[in-house]
Amino acid sequence: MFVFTSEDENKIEKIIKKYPVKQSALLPLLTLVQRREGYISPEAMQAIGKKLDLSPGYVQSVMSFYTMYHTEPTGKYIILFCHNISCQLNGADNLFAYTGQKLGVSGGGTTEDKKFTLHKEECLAACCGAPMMRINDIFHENLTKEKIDQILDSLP
Amino acid sequence: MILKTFDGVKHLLIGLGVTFKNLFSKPVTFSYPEVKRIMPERYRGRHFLNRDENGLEKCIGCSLCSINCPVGCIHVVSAENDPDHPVSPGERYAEVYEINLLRCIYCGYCEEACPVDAVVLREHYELADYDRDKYLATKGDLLVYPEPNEFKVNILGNTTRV
Amino acid sequence: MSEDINITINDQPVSVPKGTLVVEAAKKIGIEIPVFCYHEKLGPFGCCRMCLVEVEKMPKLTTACTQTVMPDMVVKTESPKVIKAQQGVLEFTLLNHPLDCPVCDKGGECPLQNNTFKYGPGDTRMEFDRANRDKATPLSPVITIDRERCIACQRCTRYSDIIEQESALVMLNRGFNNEVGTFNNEPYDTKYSGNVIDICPVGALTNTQFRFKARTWDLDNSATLCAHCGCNCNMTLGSRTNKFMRIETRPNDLVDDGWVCDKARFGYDFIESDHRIVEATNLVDGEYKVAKTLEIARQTAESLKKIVDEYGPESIGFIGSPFGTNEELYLYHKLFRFTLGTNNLDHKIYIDTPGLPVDHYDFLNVETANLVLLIGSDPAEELPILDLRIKKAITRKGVKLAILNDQKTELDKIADLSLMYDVGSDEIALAALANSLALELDIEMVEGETSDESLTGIAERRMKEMAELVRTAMKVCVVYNPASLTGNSIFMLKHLLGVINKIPTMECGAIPAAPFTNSLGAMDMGILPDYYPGGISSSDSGKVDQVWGDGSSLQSKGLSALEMIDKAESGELKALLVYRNNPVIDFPDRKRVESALKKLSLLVVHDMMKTETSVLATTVLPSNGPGYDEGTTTNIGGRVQYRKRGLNTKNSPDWKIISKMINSLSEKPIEYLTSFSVTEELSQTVPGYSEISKKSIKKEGKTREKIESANGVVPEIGKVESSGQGLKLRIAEQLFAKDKILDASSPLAHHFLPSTLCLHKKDALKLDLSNGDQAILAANGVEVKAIVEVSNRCNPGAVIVPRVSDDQGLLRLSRSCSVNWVEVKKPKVE
Amino acid sequence: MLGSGALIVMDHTVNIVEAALRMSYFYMHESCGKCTPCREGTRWMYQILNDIQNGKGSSKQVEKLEDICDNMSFKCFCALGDAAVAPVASSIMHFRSDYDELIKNLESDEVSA
Repeated sequence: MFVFTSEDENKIEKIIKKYPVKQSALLPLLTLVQRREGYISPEAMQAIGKKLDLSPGYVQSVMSFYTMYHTEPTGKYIILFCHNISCQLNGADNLFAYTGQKLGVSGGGTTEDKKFTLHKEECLAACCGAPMMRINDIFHENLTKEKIDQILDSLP
Repeated sequence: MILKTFDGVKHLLIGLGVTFKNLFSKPVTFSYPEVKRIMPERYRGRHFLNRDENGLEKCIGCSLCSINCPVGCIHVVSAENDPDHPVSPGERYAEVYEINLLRCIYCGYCEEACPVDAVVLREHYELADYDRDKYLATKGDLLVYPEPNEFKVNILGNTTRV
Repeated sequence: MSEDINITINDQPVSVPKGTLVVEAAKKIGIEIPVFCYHEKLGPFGCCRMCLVEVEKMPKLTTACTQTVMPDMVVKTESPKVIKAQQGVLEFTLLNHPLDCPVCDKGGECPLQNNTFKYGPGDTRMEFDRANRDKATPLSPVITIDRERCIACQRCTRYSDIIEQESALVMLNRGFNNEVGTFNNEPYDTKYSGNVIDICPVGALTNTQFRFKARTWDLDNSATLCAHCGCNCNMTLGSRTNKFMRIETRPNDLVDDGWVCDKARFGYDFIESDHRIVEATNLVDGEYKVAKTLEIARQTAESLKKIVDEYGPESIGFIGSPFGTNEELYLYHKLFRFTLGTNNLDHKIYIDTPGLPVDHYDFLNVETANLVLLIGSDPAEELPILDLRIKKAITRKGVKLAILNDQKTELDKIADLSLMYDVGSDEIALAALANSLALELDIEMVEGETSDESLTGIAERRMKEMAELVRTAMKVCVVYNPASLTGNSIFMLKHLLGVINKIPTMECGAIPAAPFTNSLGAMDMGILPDYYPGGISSSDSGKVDQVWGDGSSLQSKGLSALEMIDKAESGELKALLVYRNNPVIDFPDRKRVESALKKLSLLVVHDMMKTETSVLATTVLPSNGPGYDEGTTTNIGGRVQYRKRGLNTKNSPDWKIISKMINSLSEKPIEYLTSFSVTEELSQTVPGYSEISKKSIKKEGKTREKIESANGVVPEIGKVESSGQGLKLRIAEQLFAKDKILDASSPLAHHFLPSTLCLHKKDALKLDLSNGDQAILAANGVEVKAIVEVSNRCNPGAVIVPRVSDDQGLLRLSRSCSVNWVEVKKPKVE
Repeated sequence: MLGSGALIVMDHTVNIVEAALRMSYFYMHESCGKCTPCREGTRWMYQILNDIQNGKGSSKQVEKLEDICDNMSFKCFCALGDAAVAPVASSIMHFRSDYDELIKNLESDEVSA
């Protein structure tokens, strides 16, 4: 069962106030849940829908449009790996394969210890530092195999 | 007078010439029913329904034959296939398929309209019977083909044996 | 305002109002622009790109379905550029569309097929395998979705969002992977879900019942009417070889706006039910003997006559039905009033009178009014298509909505003001509203205390808000349900209507929204103890004689349906003819009704389905019923429409049976040739129906003239029943209830609810009941089991019980049509 | 050749078909799926480019690609469809030789096989 905590409620109130129409607060609320839970469960969608007078179907429709929202439980660190043209030309495909191999989730997915979730992403708007990846909210640019090792090993 | 007689005989012989010529040639008639005529491949005789290589009925009950029939002699009632025991490939099959052979004009439009080559008109031409009811060919009658069912209808409507 | 704009389409000039879409303007002059995603009821969207047209001075091609007309616009729909674009777009649309046409149920009536034929490229250039998606999967028990065939036009999802306003059907995922779906793959089972089948331009959404049963071109389509609720939506009944196949919408903007509810679309299984009465039977020595229908009709008429001769005309009665057609009810009126000479006719258990003191509004007025005032009505459960119309008016036409009801309804969500009075206090609540309006108008007020909150549960301040809303509205459409009002409240309501009408510069009209097919028609046809057809009071003998000829007016005062049951119990009523009604279930106090009916020496039941009443009958006559019958019905908006026959039957039509009864007793028999001969006669004799004829009702029907209300006196507030044991009982209508029409095998059976009772939180606390508990409703020595729902659906002191099934036997709990008290208790622990 | 908001400079070692393929994958992924030309067209372009890149293409396919580009451009709801056309159309216009090379390889393969 999904419930908003009282802290959430305060935040939600603030978010809803920002917009002239309640419906507009949908994406911020989804983000809120995504950050807290790591993914958005159907129960959470229902709860959000109730808050904003939207049907749960509508919430799911919006959510499924964006790749950044996850429907399955994710690990502690979500690694988004850019593989668009700039990164690809700079060897992102190899690095992605390497990372996948290293974490034991080749092709993407969540590791068994629920520490990492690896995902390919289309363009994270950092072509200047290609190849790059994003771990939770931090960009890591100009990646090499050594740098990836170093970053992943340094994570608690 | 003699000249006239010769003229008469000459013309008689000319006339009989055709008779003599045909007296020794192969006859065009057949002594039916002992001997049966082999009909051309594109002959449009009695209808049959085909089966596919898996033994399923080819007919999918689309009713296109019945809507294209200029005399309206085909009646199709379709139903949904049971996926575990399909009658035909795909989602639907003909539960009832009847052709009124008395009303049929053997135009072959049904054959041409069929999107899955299920209904075909074959060279069977012996359609006489004493009972009118027997001319209502049901699915059971149409699915029985006396020879192996291996033929194809090409885009021109020609039936060829494979 | 209605400024016209001149534009040119394909060198043809056309003048259309400002704001018209190019595609509509082209339609006006017969130029077809192909569309997929555009639907006139759903508004512009522009996603399928099929309607691209060339507009001069515009750099790119533009979509005709989103482009409104501009002055001096020059549009080309057949230029080489447009043709290339149409072919290109169709190629894209067909790229991953499977070649299912021979098996697809849409084949033959498919816009994609038609457009491909007309505008498509000749050949495919797709060299890859078509995308594979889910083939036929159930979207709900009645709708099947084939996602491979979907072209993502979003008509269905927009329908769910805009028309139905549930947003139950949505577009999931994005890009190439987008698909129509529901939240968490739950079934899509709203009340109006079936309409997506009709608007789908491909065969993606199909009717599960109709799947693969027949090809569309093989169907015999009959333009008929729905016979479920009082909306009388237009629909097409498709049959093949006299077997029922499917129901489709037949758009009529004046009635249904192009939609029908699921009960209309999927609730017609009863047509071929095993429970139908197909032959006339007579009880002879304890056994039912089958005989010819018309012969039994003659015998019945003679037996009725014999009883009249022996015991007088007061000893027979007729209980009609709000489900019969006008012709049938008219003939029954003639049989009982003129041939047998009794005024004992009725068709209902509540109190209602024909005629309104204000205009009789049609469905369109709901949209054009400024305020819709709903009184005691729950359109979502009672009149679904009116519900859609109100939703449309409120959300898209800027109409305000005020609700005065004794229970919460779905429309409360979008209402501007919604007041809930205590169950049973409707008369005072109506008087309170009338008085607060009358206060400033110098009109006679209803006497008695009305403003006290303890009487109605509505604070005076709130009632004043409502009065203010009404006063300032300029145009009010009152929608009221006479069947939900208790006692004599209907007179108070008509008084209220009169008061609203007296407000200066006020336009006011009303829709008497009883939830039965033809209750307006039944009243207009005089199936009332105190009114002749056309709202002529039976006490007004002068007028009766004027219309029906001298000597037509009867001396006796008629009995209402409930009084007839009383008299039958006391033995004064000897014979009763019940026409398509089921008093055993639908009248209060089943035990008493049953014992009363058993005492009758003659009980004739003329019905289409076997009922609990037909079991008790001494004579059973078959009625054809919807699908097989033909005749006119009058919907709640006063629109008379023709219900065409959809299927053939060997049985005699009802009008023939009734006219046989009349003819076998009268000296001057009138032989009717068709049902229209009856229509012709009633148009001459029934006031208000003078313009109804075969021709005038042909396409869209015709509104019958207004029938004046007879009563003009200010009513008094009746005695308030304040004492009683337990809680006040309010029986709420349920659209999908398990009854004779929708039985357990119906495709809509998944909608059936368990027996539930809705309590206010306070009462639940007092009774120590909580959500989901089992409880027992007890009254009259009868107990009904139900599951508790603490929902605050009504004010404290009452319990709302939805009528979910005939087996539930809810009316056994009540004694009359006014306030009934029930005890709610916990089941005994065994 | 303009991509997604950045100026990308590629040297001659980059196979322009591969780059176009990658770009069209991006557009296929980013298409919202609302309008038909974009939803279907981006995927079709990707499929064809994939064929060409994997040596299964023919010069007919390049012409088809040009025609698809023409059918898509300025017919979509938003500018994503037009943008999706740009890399493919301009790559064919300016680097036709790269396409021909991949196709020639195939044709010579066929001959040798």
